[in-house]
Amino acid sequence: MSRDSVLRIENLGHSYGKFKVIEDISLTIGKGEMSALIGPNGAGKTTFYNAISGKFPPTKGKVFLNGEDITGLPSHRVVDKGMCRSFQITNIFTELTVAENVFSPLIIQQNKHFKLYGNVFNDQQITEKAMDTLEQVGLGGRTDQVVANLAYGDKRLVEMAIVLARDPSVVLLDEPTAGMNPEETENMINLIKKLAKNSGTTFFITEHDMKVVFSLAEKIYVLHQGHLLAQGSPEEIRANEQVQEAYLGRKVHA
Amino acid sequence: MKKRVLSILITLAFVLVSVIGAHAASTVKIGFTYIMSGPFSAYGQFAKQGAELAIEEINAAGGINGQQVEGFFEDSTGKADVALRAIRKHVYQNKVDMLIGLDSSGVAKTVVPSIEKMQTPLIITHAATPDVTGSVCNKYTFRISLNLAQNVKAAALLAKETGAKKWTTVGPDYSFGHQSWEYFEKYLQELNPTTTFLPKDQVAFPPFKTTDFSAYITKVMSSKPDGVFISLWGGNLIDFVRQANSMGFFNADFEVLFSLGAATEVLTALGDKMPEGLWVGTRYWFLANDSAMNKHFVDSYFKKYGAYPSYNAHGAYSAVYAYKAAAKKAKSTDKMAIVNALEGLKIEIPTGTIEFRKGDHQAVTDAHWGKTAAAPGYPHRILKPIKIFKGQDVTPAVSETGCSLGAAM
Amino acid sequence: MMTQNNHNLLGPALLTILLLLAPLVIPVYWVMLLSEILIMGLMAVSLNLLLGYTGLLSFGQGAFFGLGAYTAALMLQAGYENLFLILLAGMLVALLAALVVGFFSVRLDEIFFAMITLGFGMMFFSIAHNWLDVTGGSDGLPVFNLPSLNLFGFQLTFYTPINMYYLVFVVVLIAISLLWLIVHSPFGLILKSMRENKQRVSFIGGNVKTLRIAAFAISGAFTGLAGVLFCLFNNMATPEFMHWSFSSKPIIMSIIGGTGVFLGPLFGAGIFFILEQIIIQYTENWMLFLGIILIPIVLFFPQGVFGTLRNKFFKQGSK
Amino acid sequence: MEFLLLNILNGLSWGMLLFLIAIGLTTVFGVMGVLNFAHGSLFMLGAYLCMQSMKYFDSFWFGLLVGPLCVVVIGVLVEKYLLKRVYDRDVSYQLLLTFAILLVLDDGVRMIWGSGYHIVEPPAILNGIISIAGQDYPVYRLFLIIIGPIIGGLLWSFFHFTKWGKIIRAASFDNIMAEGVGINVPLIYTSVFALGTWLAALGGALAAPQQSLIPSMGEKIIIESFIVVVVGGLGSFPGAFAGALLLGLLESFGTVFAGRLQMAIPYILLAVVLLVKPNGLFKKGV
Repeated sequence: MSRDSVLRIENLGHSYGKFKVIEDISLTIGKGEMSALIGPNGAGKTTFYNAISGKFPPTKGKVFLNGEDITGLPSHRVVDKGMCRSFQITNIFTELTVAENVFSPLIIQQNKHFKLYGNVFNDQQITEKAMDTLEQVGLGGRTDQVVANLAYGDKRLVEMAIVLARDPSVVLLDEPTAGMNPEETENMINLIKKLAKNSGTTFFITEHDMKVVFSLAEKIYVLHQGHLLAQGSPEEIRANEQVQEAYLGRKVHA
Repeated sequence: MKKRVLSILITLAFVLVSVIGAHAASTVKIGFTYIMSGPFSAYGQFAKQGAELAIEEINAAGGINGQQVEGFFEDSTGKADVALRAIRKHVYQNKVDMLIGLDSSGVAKTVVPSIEKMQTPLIITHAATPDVTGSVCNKYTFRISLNLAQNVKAAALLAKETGAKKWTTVGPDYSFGHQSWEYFEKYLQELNPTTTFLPKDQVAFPPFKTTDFSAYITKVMSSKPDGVFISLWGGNLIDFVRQANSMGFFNADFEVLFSLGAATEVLTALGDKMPEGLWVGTRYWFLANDSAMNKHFVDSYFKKYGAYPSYNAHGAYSAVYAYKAAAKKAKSTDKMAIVNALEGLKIEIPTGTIEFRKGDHQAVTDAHWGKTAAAPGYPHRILKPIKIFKGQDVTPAVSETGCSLGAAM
Repeated sequence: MMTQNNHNLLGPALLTILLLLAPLVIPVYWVMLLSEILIMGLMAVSLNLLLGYTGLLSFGQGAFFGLGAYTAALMLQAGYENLFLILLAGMLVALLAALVVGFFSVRLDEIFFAMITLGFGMMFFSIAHNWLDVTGGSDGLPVFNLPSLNLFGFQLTFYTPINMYYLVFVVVLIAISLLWLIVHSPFGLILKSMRENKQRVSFIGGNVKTLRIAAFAISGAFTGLAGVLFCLFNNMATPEFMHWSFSSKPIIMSIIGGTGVFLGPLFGAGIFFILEQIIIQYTENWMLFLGIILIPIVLFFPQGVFGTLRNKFFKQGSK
Repeated sequence: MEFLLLNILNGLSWGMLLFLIAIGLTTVFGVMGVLNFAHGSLFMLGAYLCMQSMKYFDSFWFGLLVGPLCVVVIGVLVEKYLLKRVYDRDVSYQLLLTFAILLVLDDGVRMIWGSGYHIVEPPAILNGIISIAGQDYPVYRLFLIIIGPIIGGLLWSFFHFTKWGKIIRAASFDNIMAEGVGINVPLIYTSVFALGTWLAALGGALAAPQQSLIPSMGEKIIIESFIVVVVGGLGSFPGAFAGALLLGLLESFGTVFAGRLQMAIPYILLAVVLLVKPNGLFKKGV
């Protein structure tokens, strides 16, 4: 096991009653790595994400983050340990402004969420950090806008900012480009690339758009009917016959 | 010059006229606080009718001390805080000289301290809790209606006569029901030490909002008592009587006493569904006495409203007359003078002659009980025979009430 | 650059001055009514910390209001006459009860939360209604003495309506200012975030349960404070204060005034009382007319009367 | 033993009445997502209009038939002109609107019929007494115990075997999808509300021979049926049945065993169920 692994998952499984959604998944993600999880609809990607990010505890297996066992911790504790995620359906604070959206994680990070006085806008530590984060995702100029009024792509950027605000060591992105137009998708890809390069953050994404996956990921995991079917570099995956059969089909060659 | 004198004269005349006019137009104001809306608004309506009749009569007869009477009616909704707001409106906005009203015991008990602060006399006409002329009594608060202790004392006297040995109760699950039972136990035990009472967990206290009494009826019947003392009232009583009737409750081998069974709103609603031959009590019964005053009251009430007066109508009607008598005695409508005049005042009201005791401000008044009976010409049951318990026989001694009015003075 | 929403303090300052001077010009009865509006307004603003800011509809606030009132009544009965002690004790008792109720309730949402808080509230009601020896049972507790305040050697009492009004005014002013601070604090922002998306709060590291319990407890404590004032103002504590129908009052007031504006519920309380007074003037069927007026308020003022009007006149074009 | 039996019967007859009110409430919630505070007032109107229509033909059965139908007309108007506008609003607005409707209906009835008590006689055939285990028991209560499951069964069949019933069930699960496949959702909402109204009013008409009529008679039953609906699981048909029977029996036996706690029984049941099963005993699904 490489010493600088950030996320290590051992024999993870989750079942509802007798129905096993995911089973026996083991993988190790190294620090700063950009990896992707792919698989057809119903392969168990979202369940996998939910089980490791604390939405519900997995019924089997272990999750280690930076060497620490985080199995079954509730989501807010997982975040405290350094893993933050986005959702397939944009998950932000709709009626608040862009700035306020990013304040929330920062308040919690600085343990000020039970502070009953003082205005966040006067808190230099928080405002500066928020500004930085927003600049990073390219929303620096729109801090005062209410998020509900933003375009779809920008809303996803807000979620990205929320996820990044707490400097997580691992970022899970669930279909970051879902529902985006080509231009927005392009921007998102570039953004993720840039962030990975600048911050050294570990990204672990799921994506149905193969173009995105192959243009981003250094390592790809293929989930099929709840099992890990294959893993490897994009080239290896492309060449893997099992994967082609099960899932990729002609798409890759197209 | 002349013009100026004239104008001064005219101005003076105006001032004079307006002063006299204002004086002539000034009225005696009475503030009534009753439940005028919601589930129990019927009680407020009765009281209002009684009060308006009295005011009309008094005004036609020249008013109080020569002044016309003006009545203000506010809604208590049966809630203590709202009732207090209504009373404040009377005192501070309507600037009344006198307060009359209050249906609910809880309301009466909790607003009484404020009455003292507002220094305005109040005659309670319905609320029955012994406490307002007992533990929380004060100088400004009087009660003209029969209170719980008086009513229950009469019930105990009656219960003794029946000879029933083992008693239980059905009462609403709030202070009134529980207090009724406690007083009943106490008084009957004194009158007949061999009587037994079912323990607290075996008697029936249905919550106030109960509409289905079958479980309680079953409970009481299966406890096989010799006598049942029932303090339910209003809609609870109506539902209970009908359901009990259909479950054979009244055919069972025990005595039944309804402490508030002879209320006209209950008898009217039940009509011939009220079984005959049950003992029912009331604070006022319109056929209970033949005095000219009662006849006049019942006739003019019936003429005006097409119904027989209920105890609440009687209470409000009598309270207005009591106020008139006090004002006459005091030769003033000054609030303090009225309070002093009311103390010890003896006056005839339709139900008989009463006296506001000095010691606790409770009216010493007769208690009426009777057996339900069908009677031609009446759409509902009437009482036959009627049993009248004299006020001095049923009113507890001041020393028993817990009122320290005399001592504080 | 980031700018905070401009908190225009001109309006509140003006309102404070008006309230301060009001007793000089309006009749005594209206001064008393104003006291009541302020007390119920405090209850509504406290409730709105949950309803408007945290997104929780509590149907059990009456319990905390009643606990405040009973605490005050019982302390006065026992001879404690220190005003601060009574105010603080009432708040504390309500706070503790709210912590317990909150602990069990906050994991539920929406109508389930409303129902479980209603259930807990009614349990308190049942206790108050039946525990004759302590609470006076259904009759409630009458209060005979009021606490006094020793202010630089002056013994200040609150037996006159005007003195009582200023007591209420000062306490409510302080309480509402504190609530204003809380609403605009980091904690307040987290509350709003939870209202918007509690899942997201949990996925940025916020413990939704403890945060909600804290909000519930704070709201309960201030509701308890309002209860203490109500007890002093009316010289009574009765089980009615704990009934669900009493709990529904601040909800109605908040919605009338507007849950999205900090002072909306306070205005809602004012509108509610004044409306009631006006209707009662003309008819005994005030319930009917109250209903008839409430219907268009719900239908045509989606942000409440105060909120909608404010948005119409002051915030045009912000969206 | 007989005592046990009588308490069970008492619990069942009260439970069945609760059940009728609760299924209307839960169906309306299941399909439209609206918790109707005025449901108790529709119950009350059912009782009053039953009484009123009985005056014309002097037959309880006529009142039972016509009274609730008159209430349905009012219900449809309420849905079409008022409720419709708050479907996508927050639950607190729905509660306030239906509360306002409650005020109007309750006070309106008080203006028309007065604030006094009224009673309705059961039909002669049900007015008797029957001997059960040596105790007299009113026939009308047994009638209530029987009529509950019959109506419940009919509704169940309606939802499961008729086209309309199936459409309504589809709409209750996903109204957007229902709209997508060409179902007239507004029409469904109106008819579901009419059905709910009819059930409430029928409950009122059935209760009329049992309890005195006053304008506020819906207030107790609305809170208890809220509790039944939440305990059973919002929108759940079997849940409403189970919840109503559970509450009915608990209240019946509570009079014997709970002492002064009896007043709190419904609320304790509510809290306990919500703590153990936050979504109620049964899953949604009419």
